[in-house]
Amino acid sequence: MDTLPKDVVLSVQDISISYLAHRGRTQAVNRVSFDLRKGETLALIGESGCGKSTLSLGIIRLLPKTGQIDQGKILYASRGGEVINLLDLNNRQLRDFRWAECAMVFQAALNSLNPVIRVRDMVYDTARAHGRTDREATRKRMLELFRRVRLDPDRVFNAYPHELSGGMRQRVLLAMGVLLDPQVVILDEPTTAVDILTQRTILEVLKELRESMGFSIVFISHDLSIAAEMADTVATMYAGEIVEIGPVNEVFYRARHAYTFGLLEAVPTLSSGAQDLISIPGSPPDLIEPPTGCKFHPRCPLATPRCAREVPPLVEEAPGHKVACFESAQVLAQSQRLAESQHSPAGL
Amino acid sequence: MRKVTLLVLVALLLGSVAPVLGQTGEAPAGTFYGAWPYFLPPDGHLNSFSTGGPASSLGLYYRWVELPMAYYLAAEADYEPWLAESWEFEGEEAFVVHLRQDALWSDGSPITADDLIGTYAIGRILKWSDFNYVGEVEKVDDFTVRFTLANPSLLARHIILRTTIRNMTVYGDLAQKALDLYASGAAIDSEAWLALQTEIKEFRPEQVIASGPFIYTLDDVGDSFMSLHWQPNSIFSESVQFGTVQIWYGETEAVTPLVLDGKVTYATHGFPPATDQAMQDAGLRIIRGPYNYGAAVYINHDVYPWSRPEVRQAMAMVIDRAESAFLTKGLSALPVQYMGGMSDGLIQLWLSEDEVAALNTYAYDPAAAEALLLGIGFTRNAEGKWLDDNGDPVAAEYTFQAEWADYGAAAQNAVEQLNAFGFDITGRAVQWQQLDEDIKAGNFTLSVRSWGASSPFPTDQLNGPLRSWNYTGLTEGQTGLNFPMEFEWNGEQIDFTALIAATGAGLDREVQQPFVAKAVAIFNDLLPVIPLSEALTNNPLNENLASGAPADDDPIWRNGGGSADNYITYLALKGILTPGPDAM
Amino acid sequence: MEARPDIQVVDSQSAALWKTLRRALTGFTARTLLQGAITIWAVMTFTFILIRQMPSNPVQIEAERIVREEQLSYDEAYSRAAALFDFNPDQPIIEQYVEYLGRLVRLDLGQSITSAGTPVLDQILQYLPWTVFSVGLGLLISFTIGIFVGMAMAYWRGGILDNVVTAIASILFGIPNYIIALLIILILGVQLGLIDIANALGRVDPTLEPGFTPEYILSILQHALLPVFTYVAATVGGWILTMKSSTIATLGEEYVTAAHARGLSQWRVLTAYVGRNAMLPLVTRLAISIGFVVGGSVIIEDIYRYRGLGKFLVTAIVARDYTSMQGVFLVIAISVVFANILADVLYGALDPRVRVGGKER
Amino acid sequence: MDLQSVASPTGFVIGALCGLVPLIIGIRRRTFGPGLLGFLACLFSGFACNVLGGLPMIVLAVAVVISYTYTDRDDPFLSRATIEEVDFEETFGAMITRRLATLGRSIRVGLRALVRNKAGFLGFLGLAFFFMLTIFGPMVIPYDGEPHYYDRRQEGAITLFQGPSAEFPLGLDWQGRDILSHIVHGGRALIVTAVEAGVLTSVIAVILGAIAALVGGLPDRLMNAVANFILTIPQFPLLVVLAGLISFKDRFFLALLLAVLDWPTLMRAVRAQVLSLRERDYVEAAYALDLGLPHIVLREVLPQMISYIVISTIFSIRGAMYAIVGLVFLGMVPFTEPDWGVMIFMGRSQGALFSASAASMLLSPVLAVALFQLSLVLFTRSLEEVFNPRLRAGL
Repeated sequence: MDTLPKDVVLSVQDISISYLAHRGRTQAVNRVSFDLRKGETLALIGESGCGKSTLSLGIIRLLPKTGQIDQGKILYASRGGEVINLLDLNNRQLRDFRWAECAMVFQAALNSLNPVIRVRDMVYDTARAHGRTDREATRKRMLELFRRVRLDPDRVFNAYPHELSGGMRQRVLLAMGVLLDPQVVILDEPTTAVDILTQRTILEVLKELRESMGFSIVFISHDLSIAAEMADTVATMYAGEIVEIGPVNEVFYRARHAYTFGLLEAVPTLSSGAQDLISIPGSPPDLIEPPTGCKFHPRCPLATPRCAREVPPLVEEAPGHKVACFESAQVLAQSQRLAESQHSPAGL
Repeated sequence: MRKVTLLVLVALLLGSVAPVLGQTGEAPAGTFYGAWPYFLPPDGHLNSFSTGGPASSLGLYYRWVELPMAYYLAAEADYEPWLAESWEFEGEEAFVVHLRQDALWSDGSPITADDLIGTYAIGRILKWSDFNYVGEVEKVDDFTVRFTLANPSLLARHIILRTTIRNMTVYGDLAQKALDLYASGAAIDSEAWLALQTEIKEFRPEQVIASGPFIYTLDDVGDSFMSLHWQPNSIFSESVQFGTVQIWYGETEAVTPLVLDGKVTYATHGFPPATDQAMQDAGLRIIRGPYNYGAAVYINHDVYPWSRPEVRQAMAMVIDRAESAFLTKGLSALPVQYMGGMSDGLIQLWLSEDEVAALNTYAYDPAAAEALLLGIGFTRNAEGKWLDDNGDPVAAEYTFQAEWADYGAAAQNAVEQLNAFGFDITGRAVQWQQLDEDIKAGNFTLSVRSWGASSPFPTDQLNGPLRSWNYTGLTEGQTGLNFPMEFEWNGEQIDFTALIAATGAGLDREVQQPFVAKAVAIFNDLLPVIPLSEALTNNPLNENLASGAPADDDPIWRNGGGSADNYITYLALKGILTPGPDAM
Repeated sequence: MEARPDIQVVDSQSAALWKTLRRALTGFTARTLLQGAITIWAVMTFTFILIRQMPSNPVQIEAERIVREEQLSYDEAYSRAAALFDFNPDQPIIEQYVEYLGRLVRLDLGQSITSAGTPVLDQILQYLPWTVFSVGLGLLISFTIGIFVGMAMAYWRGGILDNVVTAIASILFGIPNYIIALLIILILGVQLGLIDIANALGRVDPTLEPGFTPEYILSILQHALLPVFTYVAATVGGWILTMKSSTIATLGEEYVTAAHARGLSQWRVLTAYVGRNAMLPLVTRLAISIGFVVGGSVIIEDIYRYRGLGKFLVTAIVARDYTSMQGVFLVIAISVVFANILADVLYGALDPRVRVGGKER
Repeated sequence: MDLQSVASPTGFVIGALCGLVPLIIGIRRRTFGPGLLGFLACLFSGFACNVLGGLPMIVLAVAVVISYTYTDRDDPFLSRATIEEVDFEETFGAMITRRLATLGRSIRVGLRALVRNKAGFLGFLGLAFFFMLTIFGPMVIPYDGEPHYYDRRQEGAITLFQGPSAEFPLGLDWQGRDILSHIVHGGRALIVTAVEAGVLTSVIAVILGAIAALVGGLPDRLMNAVANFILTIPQFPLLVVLAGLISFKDRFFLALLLAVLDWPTLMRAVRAQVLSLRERDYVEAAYALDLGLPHIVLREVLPQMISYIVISTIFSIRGAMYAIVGLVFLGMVPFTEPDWGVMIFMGRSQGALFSASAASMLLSPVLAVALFQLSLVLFTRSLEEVFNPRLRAGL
């Protein structure tokens, strides 16, 4: 029987996920581990295609048919204190687990709502799938949640998805995500397709919900400013691997991985004009035949021959701050310089 | 006069007793299974004067319900009296029919002169073509009717005798109105005339009163089959051996499986050769009787070089008619032998041996055809294709009826054979109604349609293509074949229209014969159309369902398979055909 | 009430469907109906002219028949046929048209030309119900099978079911229906003797009294078996393959994954999330097919001697019976137009985004 | 367009000449394998379709050959240069090369997708078979158009029909001609016209449907009215009347006519689907960016509906095939043999189905049509893989 530290609700241990592609296996997630504590918000950041979404789909075991979890464990501590390995669940148990224990809010808000049925039917569907057949109770709870995410409850409840604006849909999804009072909510880019004001509203209601309900969040984003605002812990993913993980301030002010630093450099701030922005050149690597050594080395400005040869291990360089980079000292120096030049690196 | 009254009285008496008598007669066991696309109510009804009524709906089985006055035996070129007892011409002015006095309707009443007169009275309103020949129709006595002849000919006799008589209990009111209207001298297209016409057409009798041995009601008309039931009072009630006639509904494709499955005694759907083969393989006997017509190459005589007789003669020699006939209908088509515009059988009947021997039979002979064409200045080009004397290619489009498998086949084969000879012919299928219009309008070069006619009269046969498809028989502006009907032939000016008319004029065959011989000789030489084959019926007869059909060489089969004078009608009503082992 | 939540759900859902339907219907302005009426009128007029442009005319056709069957010469046959029909080929077409319109506004379709005295309406009423019953039933069965099998194939894409059914469906759909019908009769009926083709065909056992008796209804169903089966066999391949291709697109949708993430049962996802969305493009196709149900399936009706409107129409076309043809075409036009309106309503009911009278860009 | 061309010796020479281009390029770039394959492809397609096959194949083959060795040195994503240093000005030649290489890569990806899906590959083989049958078949099996009246008549038979035998694998038709030779020689015109009709139908339907849905308003109403009108007019009388008025020399116009009569069904489906899709984020985004109708249709809407449209196209092709059979017999096109359509119609009117020895004449072309359709349907599996990346990744 697996055990978990008392406050850890979800523990991903050494997970690898691959897709069966035409040319061979795509290693989408490679030996990733992290712990999520109760009430904690973990932000997974990285470019598109780095494996963030795959990882989250893997957690709720919703990978496409061609995808498979090659190794590792995903341990989950239920409210009763029982620890279960999600990879051992059968279909029936999985269905019960999803949403009731771990909900996921998908990226494209409209597209994750069935366009032809009303919001309330989706709500009832969800409730009924988890044995909550009392429609009135479900309705009351949902209306309450809608109110909390600042939606006009009755209107939204009876609306079709297309009758709602992008921000409203996103909040509907949020509210639905916590309908069954899950311990973990996975948010996949919750604020991508909405305007800046809506984004704010969403973040605010999210914070409120988190405070009042106390769930843990896995927050997937490529938007560092939002991650900085929401997260307790930040993990940077590159090419299917977590290359740096640590407390939010530690990572943002004292980044130790060249890739994280590259991402930070690319963040527009009010003080820096667009012309100062520096992008990371090149594109994410081919995951079927990844580069040798550190997978980032072809794009890394600090790369040394060693980087191309050896795979840097993930080591804890500061309390709770692990990084996989041979040149972490150099990066740290640069990022401190950057932090000084910008009073608040993630500041908006 | 008293004698007549007495007779009527006796007849009426008999009539009133007859139903009682009739009921003692037992319906024979056994069922005859026919097949025909009859009309279903409401299109189908019991008014035999109107389309959808028995006359148009029952096909050949109509004459099993309402009998004609006589039946024409083709082999003997003579009539067998049915409802009529005898008939004679009164000079050239009139034709007198004496009805049988013992014939009864199914309700037991006698069939009298009033019925015949009423039938013709209504027919006059409906503009029956009989009145092309007939003037007045008068009652001589209760069983004798006198037809004055507007246009005396043997054809008039043929038409009158084969008319079916309708019952005046059913149609009496209409007949009376018709007689009154005619007596009033109303013009033929007057309001009153048209109104009565409409009334007649829209009349829906509640019952059929039959003179034939079978009768039916609308309840007997189902969607997959209808039934005729035996009735005891007909002159054929005793002889006929079938108690029921069950007619399957359906066109060829729907009926074929039933035939193959042995569910049909006799069918008349004009089956294609492959089906013919399958029916033979299934052990059915195929009856091949003449139609007196068949496929012919139609030619637009306005188009050069087809207007030249030599070209047509050459065509006649390069189309192998044996091959053409076989491909057209298998064994149900015979190659035309004499090429005289009349059925070969009729030519033998009408022409002397010498006259027959003088006809050109256009045996298959490409070499002779080549010589003929070279003789009029035609040449072959390097590829062997023919050029006419102007140097133009001998090319044409050959249109044929898309829906008619046999004529389509005849045309396609003709195209193949003509091209093999070195003409340049393209086939084009056309919907048959469209093709009719095209031919009438002269909007074609080569096409296929019938020579001859189903009628046993030389006039009708010679006229077959020429009256329906040539400018003389068409409305204004239509040229049709545009075969000139007045021309010089052998140094003699010929009016072909008049010549053909003369073949049927008068009542004396001996007078007509020389005209027939001459017309045939002219047709044979000029070939207004090129006959290819003569069609035969290929009607399956299932001998498990009906026995007693005579051997293939029996003269009755010469009667052909049309609805009138059908051989099966004769065999069944006379009791020659009896239910087979499977029909009981 | 709490013990039977499923029923309640179904009830409320059907009520909801009804409500959306009603709302969609009220979205119909007079404009839609007017448009329909104009289409029907335009088609009617066009058809009126069109069928009179077809080569030949009723009298000529009947004359041909008389020549063939009665051994009369063509002119004799022609004059006989001319007197039999209430039809004057020389009447100007505009006059005929005005007369026809005049009768039509009194809902009088006129009388058949070739069967004088028979109202066209009677003819249509005789044949229409049988066609609507048999072809409609066939369409319904075919569509239903198509939806479910197509969905299953998409779901287990590449599996045995998919491959086998694809092969069967493609080949069946590639063979014209008359060949299927004839092969059934020839093989099952004539060769193997499994079907009594003498009595199994037609619309109903003619010896039974019409009425709502169990025997009569049973006989109707028995006799409809072959045509309906053939109709299904000839069309189901189309529905299966279209549904499959439509489902494939839907299966990749985010909301399907999202529904799984919410822990919904497979069945619920397949029906309410995948099926309902995948069906959308098929609904238009279905509605158009419904419009053509009244036109019948000519060849199947012919071969099975199942006399319906399709067979009747062909008979009328062959005989050039203008009024009967016109009547049937009018019925078809009306049903097609209504089926199209129905398609819009149905689509609106199934897909709230396209509701009639909904938001326009 | 001369689509009646058959494999010919001239074509062989043309093909060989065309093939030299990729071969030489291949040798110069030291990609011998692809070069040789390119040569063979050009040879084959030139042989099959003369210049029409040879020239396009040069382009395709060269593209593939180039794509093997081409590396885009100016690719900003692969070079370490900053944006200022990247040279966006390229010579015309370089641009052509780059484009060709891109094309070549997509061809290779497509070909791989083609082979990967077993069912799809089977469909491809089926189509290739029909291609070979109609293009090269005539070189192997001569047309048997002469009626062989006496020599092929069987004892006691009343038709010239014969069932399959060793000498005539598919038997003889009603004129005693070899059915196999008619199948080989008679498919091309029907297939080409039907495919043209099917594709035209879909093109018209997609364009009009998308315009109706995206533009809305008057065009929408107008197009719906026209669609309703076409759906509602009785087609048989229409065609009968048209056949009396027009006859086609060029079968392309026949295809066009069929397409004009056939588009409304698919158009309505496309319209409805686009009405739904236009609410999608990406379509809205495309709207917001004012990317224009063609872009929205081609890039956003079409991929979403592609498999539905492809299957509809296939059904249109099938429908067109049987419609042509009917139209040949309305006299709209000259009655030319050999032709599958003529075989089907003659087979039916000759009652071929009722006789075992004759059935082959009707069933052979019908099965050919059915198998052609099956090949198309199976082939769509591969197309789906090419066009629908989501499917490639699985569910």
